[in-house]
Amino acid sequence: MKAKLNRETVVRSKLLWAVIAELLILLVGFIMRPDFLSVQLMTLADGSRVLFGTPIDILNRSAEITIIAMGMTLVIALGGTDLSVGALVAVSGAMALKFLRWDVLEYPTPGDYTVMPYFLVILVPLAVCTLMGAFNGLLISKLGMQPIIATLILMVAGRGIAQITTNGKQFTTMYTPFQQIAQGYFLKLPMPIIITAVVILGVALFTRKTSYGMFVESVGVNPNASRVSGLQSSRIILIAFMITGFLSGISGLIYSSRISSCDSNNAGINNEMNAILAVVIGGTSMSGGKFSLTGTVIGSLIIQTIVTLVYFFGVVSEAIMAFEAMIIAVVIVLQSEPVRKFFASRKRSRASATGGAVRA
Amino acid sequence: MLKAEPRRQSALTRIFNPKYIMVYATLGVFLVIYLFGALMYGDKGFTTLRTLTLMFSDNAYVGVSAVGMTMVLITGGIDLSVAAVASLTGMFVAYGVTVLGLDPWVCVLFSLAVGTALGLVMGAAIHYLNVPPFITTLTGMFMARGVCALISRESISIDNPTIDYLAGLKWYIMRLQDGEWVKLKPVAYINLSVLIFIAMIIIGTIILQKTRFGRNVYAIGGNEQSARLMGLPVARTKVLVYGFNGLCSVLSGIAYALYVKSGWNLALQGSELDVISCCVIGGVMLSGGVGYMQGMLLGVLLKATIPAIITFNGTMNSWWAKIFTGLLLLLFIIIQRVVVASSDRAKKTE
Amino acid sequence: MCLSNDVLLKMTGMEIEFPGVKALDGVDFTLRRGEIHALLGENGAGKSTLIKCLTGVHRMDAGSIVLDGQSIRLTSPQDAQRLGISTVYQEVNLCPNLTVAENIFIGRQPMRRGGIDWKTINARSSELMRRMGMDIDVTLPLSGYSIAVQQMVSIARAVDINAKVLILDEPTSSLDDNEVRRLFDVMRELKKQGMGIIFITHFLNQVFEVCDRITVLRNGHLVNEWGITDISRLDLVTSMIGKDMNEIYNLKKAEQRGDAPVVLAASGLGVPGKVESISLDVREGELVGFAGLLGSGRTETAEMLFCVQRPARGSVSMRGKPVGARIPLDSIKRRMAFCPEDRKRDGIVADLSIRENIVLAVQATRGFMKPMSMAEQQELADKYIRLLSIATPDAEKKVGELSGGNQQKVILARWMATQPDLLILDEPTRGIDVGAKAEIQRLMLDMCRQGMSIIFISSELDEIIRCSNRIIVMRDLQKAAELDGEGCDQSAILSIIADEETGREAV
Amino acid sequence: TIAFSQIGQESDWRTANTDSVKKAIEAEGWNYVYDDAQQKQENQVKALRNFISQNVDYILFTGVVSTGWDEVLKEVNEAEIPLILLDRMPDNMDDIEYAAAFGGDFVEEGRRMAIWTKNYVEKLGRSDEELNVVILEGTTGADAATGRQNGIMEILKDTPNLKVIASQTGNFTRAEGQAVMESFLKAHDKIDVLLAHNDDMALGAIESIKAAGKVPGKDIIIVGCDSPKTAFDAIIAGEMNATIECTPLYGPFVVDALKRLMAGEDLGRELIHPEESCFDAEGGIVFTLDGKLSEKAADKIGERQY
Ligand SMILES: Nc1ncnc2c1ncn2[C@@H]1O[C@H](COP(=O)(O)OP(=O)(O)OP(=O)(O)O)[C@@H](O)[C@H]1O
Ligand SMILES: Nc1ncnc2c1ncn2[C@@H]1O[C@H](COP(=O)(O)OP(=O)(O)OP(=O)(O)O)[C@@H](O)[C@H]1O
Ligand SMILES: [Mg+2]
Ligand SMILES: [Mg+2]
Repeated sequence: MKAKLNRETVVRSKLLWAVIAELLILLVGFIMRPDFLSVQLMTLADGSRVLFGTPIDILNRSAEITIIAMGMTLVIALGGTDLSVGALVAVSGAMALKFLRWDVLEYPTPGDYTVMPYFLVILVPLAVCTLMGAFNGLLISKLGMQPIIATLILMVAGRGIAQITTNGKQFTTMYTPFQQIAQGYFLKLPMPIIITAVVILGVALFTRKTSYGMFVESVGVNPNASRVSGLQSSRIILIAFMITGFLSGISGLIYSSRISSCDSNNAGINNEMNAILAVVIGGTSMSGGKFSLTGTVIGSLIIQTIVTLVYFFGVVSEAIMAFEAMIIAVVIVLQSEPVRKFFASRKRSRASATGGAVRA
Repeated sequence: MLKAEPRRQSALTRIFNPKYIMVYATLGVFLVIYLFGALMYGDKGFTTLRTLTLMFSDNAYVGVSAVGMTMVLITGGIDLSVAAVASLTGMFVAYGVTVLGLDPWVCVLFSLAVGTALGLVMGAAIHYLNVPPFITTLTGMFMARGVCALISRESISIDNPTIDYLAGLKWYIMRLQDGEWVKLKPVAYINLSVLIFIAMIIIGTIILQKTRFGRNVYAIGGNEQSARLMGLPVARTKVLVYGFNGLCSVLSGIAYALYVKSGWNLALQGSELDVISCCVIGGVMLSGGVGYMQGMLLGVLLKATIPAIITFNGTMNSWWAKIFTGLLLLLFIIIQRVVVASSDRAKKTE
Repeated sequence: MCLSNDVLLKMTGMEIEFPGVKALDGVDFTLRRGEIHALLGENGAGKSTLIKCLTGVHRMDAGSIVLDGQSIRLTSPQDAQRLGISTVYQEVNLCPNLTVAENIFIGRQPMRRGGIDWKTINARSSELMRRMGMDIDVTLPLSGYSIAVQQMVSIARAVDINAKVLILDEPTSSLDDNEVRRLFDVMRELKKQGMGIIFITHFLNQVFEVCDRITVLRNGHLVNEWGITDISRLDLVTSMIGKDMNEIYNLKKAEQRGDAPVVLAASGLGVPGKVESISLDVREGELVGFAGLLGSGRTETAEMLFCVQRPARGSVSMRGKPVGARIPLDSIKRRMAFCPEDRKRDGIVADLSIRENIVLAVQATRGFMKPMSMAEQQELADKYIRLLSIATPDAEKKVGELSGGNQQKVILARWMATQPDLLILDEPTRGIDVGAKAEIQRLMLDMCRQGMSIIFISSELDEIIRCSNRIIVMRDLQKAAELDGEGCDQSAILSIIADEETGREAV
Repeated sequence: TIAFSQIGQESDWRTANTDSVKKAIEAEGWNYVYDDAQQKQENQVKALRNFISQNVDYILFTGVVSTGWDEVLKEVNEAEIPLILLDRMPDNMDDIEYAAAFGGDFVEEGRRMAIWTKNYVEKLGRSDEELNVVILEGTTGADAATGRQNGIMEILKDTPNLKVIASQTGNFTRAEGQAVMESFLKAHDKIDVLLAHNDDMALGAIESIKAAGKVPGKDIIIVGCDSPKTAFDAIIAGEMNATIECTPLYGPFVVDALKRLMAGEDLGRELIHPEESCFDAEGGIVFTLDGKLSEKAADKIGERQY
């Protein structure tokens, strides 16, 4: 029993530190401006009452990264990375807007209609992104390419595909069902928060209620042994990349719904780096193996909290990156193994001192 | 008992050692692509000597950085901060020279110190704190970019006779015509960056192949745990490799500063991926332990032909250009894979 | 036997604790100059851990180390090497991407004119390997060589370093008799030069062959230290495992029934350059042993049967139905199981728990969409932990943290859990203590009695002879002979193997 | 052969710019070589050197950044290829020869945004009130962002009733404009005016303002820059107040200039600014120092090509 507890604290402590870091950042925000943490009910123009406040914003804005990071967690647990997610976000947005505005070619005025049936507007981009994820997966599992390079291909080409889809234009839409994806509310919460929750739940159920999660970890730790034990690593890799592609697609829909438009140049820019950062801050090792979805969610929240904090206090724009880097550096150092061990050993030595007393 | 392998030590077998197969595959792909370019755009001047020397001088900054990157990748690490550090170097030099009126050499030395120190710090964090290289260096990249923007949000041009002189140093390739040496037309030349690039490749090769330090780098990439158990100085080697890479980034930044004679906080954005992909195309394994400087050089040249071909084509839409870049990259890697795979098979059936 | 009493190394009160296990608890150990000192104990007794304390891999919680009269503190393997402690670790610890020669010389390469002197390195390695009895091309990467060669390379490396203390942690586990003999020659030579050697092994006859002194550990505690003449073999085993030797060695072969149906039939299996055309069949409840020297192609044959390597030609069928496997999963579905030789590379998934490692293959056949419930998994894991007496506090411990022998048992459990018709075991008893070895043998025989067929590959002839109904002798990548297990003796097999040996020496 | 080295396709504005020039050249039946630098200076340098290798007749050039072109442009001069600068004027052009230069005036655009706002506030009769201004800046360091910011500040310095309380980069994109505006709204209770360095950011901000329960265009005065059709729509819908024009349609006058150059004419070294206007809901508000009047967006939307 004692052993079990001990082990669990070791496993969890990385997560624990991530949570502590997040709380500290929130605390800093709170000290500087007490209303940083305030959430209140607000009445919208149409009379509905919704929750409003910076914490809600953080959750809302972190949706895109969190959703992608869910897939990225699996990819990283397999020992890979996916650099193409940002480009897929652009592809998905461009496809959706193309389907909404099939009729226009040149600089269009916004239209509150959809040309193609609405289910196609949603399904086709998701399907295309899933296929692109499958393309990544095949290059890696069948051709044995290194993930960074394999996904670099779509990272470069993906934006080109997105631009060709809309002929390089930013279409704008006023079609309400589409706008609702990101701008609507459900249960008094912004829709992206709900979608994120559903995605997290879905991925968690898929990995933990089936054996997929264990297979991913096994292939991530030792592909040779996994193969001998009968795992089809190529299929497992393929599925992970398809999930990531699919989730990037969802993220792209949210993004373009937020701005009621598509923006192939800027959609999803740097999402790959942020998602990887979120996963690693969440305690999943880049060399593959055990993963933690909860950790990823917290990692993603940490990143978004930092960004929001920076916006909120209007730090001179030049310093944003340096400021972010500093906070992340502190988080990472706190999380690092030796530091954790240091704290753990201090705790243990105290515990063993009392234990010794009892024995005596 | 194991069957005795015939011990052939002739020069031929040493050259055709299977461990160089990636290098040869890259060379082969490069030749194929170059031939393709020559057939398609030969009349537009693709085959001139100028195009070839431009591939060197226009990519020297990538190559210099790739020297350090190759070493980092061989240890099994990665460094995403290289481009940001190079850009920071440009800012230091530009700000120091143009705004503060310092001597360019002071700025260069200062940059070298800062870049190397940053590399060492990142290396230490990676080794002692066990933070994944990807994350450590991503943070380093944010930091360097942030400092860049703090120095100036506008680009600063470098206005200094020394820099002008260095940037203007060109050795034209001449041709004997009617008993007189004249510049080739269109002019082809080699400049200082190319020399830095070639010098760094040679230094890198010597370090990797001729020093214990270099062999330790390979050992760590092969199996870090084993390297430690074999009593190799893992900590020192890893930290120094990142330090050396910092140095290379700064040199790359200097090559770039000579190239554009200015500093800009957004310069070289995303170039770290260019550098990494050059190395990987050149046969360096991201998983560590495998790679050669010569391969990396070919990788740089190969990567340089993509924009060259696109520019020579000249009718391609921006977005088609992106897709085409992706396709070419895919093509390179697939050919390489096929070559390596078939040679593996050949070896097995030997 | 010249036993000097000149103390070279003294460790006292060694203590180390891992999460959940006290791996060493107040262990003392003394090594004298010019002696070979055996460190014995069952799996997980703490032998490797003691060694790793001595070489600075683990930071110990308490205890002191005195080397050559001087108290030393070790923080890294580098320190140990500098102080003259040279080690061959239990798991091969070399760099697979480097050449054999480089692995031997890395960190201490001879230099010439400011650069590494590759010529000398290659020449000297070649010479060294030949002295160890391995005539191989040292300029090829290590990864291409079998685990036995790798083991020899790491010994060569350790021996070539001029050290005061040489530590050999189960160096003989993957070597054959000839190589063991050569190794012993080298050890005796070094001993004469005054080196102190710590030798860990599970082969008691080897202990009695070369060692001067014995220290036994059990469960992290020191049991005792004896001179080699002061203790009998039987007492030694009893002190190690606390059971009577006779009790555990009371094995009986499963009886063979000639009319039993053929389970596995393979014909003409081969990969050019590896193994030429192998045919064999295995009947229900039969235990077929594979004997042969290192590199005779036994592992390759097993891997082709299970389709870890796809055979270029030939066919395999199970119970009359062709397997037609492309990947190992197909073979598993045809109720085959394969316990691979290289535990670290092909066996354990180090970061996963014991439970997950055990259910892995069963789950793989079901596919991930039909998961076993947690309760089922736990039940399965607990069952095999009990059955194979795997030493662990609970099923959730990471496999990577188990001792070598217990890791082997976990893999065995993984395959037994699939309840196969045919189980292929490639060196399953390697690195396993006497008690556990006998247990595994008994398990094999029990399984045969229950109708399972087993292919058993081992480098220990007596083990093969004791258990097998039929013995296939491999030589030079070919099936050299097939012998009936009953009434077969060591000399018969040796003469078949030696046939080639003498032939080679003549060349 | 006419070679065109363009920055990239980072926005609709740029796409319209490229299309306009390309179409105009194609319409003349001239050969052209086009290169997209994907926002990277090094790519542009490579492209220019490549153009020299190909020995083209004219080079059209828009630099991604203002510095760092000395060496390569010198080479262009050495190769005696006439150079036409579009959109942006690099620094240090003293020693470089070029045939013509066209470009918008970013500082002037910034000034116009501020002047229009000042006059509009006056027209609303709120000039005695202290109004809080927030600014959404463009990409840090970009010419357009720096120029417009300087222009805005130049005018606001002398306008005490308009007080800048926050200014932050939204990177010229809708999404970031939206996110930054969202936090502006949380951090500051009273925001009266939003000046956005481009219309995309303004459009993004409008969504945030709506989500915060305020009425864009009424509670907050919104002024953008560039004048694409989408901005006109917003103005007509009453969600935005004005947009300062910054035209991308260089095609016609580039072709015109090329023809004159071919005829041997000298166009001089002066930067030629295109004629640009300002559009709002009603029209008739002064937006320049010399008193030009803004136009009514609804009247002009039909002519918009981008
Ligand atoms: N890194 C580690 N973390 C946790 N526990 C460990 C670790 N290394 C060893 N142990 C535990 O310490 C104990 C002693 O292990 P050790 O490897 O020393 O055994 P051993 O005597 O060498 O056994 P074998 O003969 O099987 O090699 C075992 O219970 C093992 O599980
Ligand atoms: N690097 C290498 N180059 C060439 N042949 C090799 C190499 N490594 C192994 N081999 C060959 O592979 C063949 C089969 O080896 P394998 O490991 O199957 O033998 P084995 O009988 O199982 O011996 P072991 O006792 O090591 O398990 C041997 O002939 C060996 O020489
Ligand atoms: Mg051991
Ligand atoms: Mg074998």
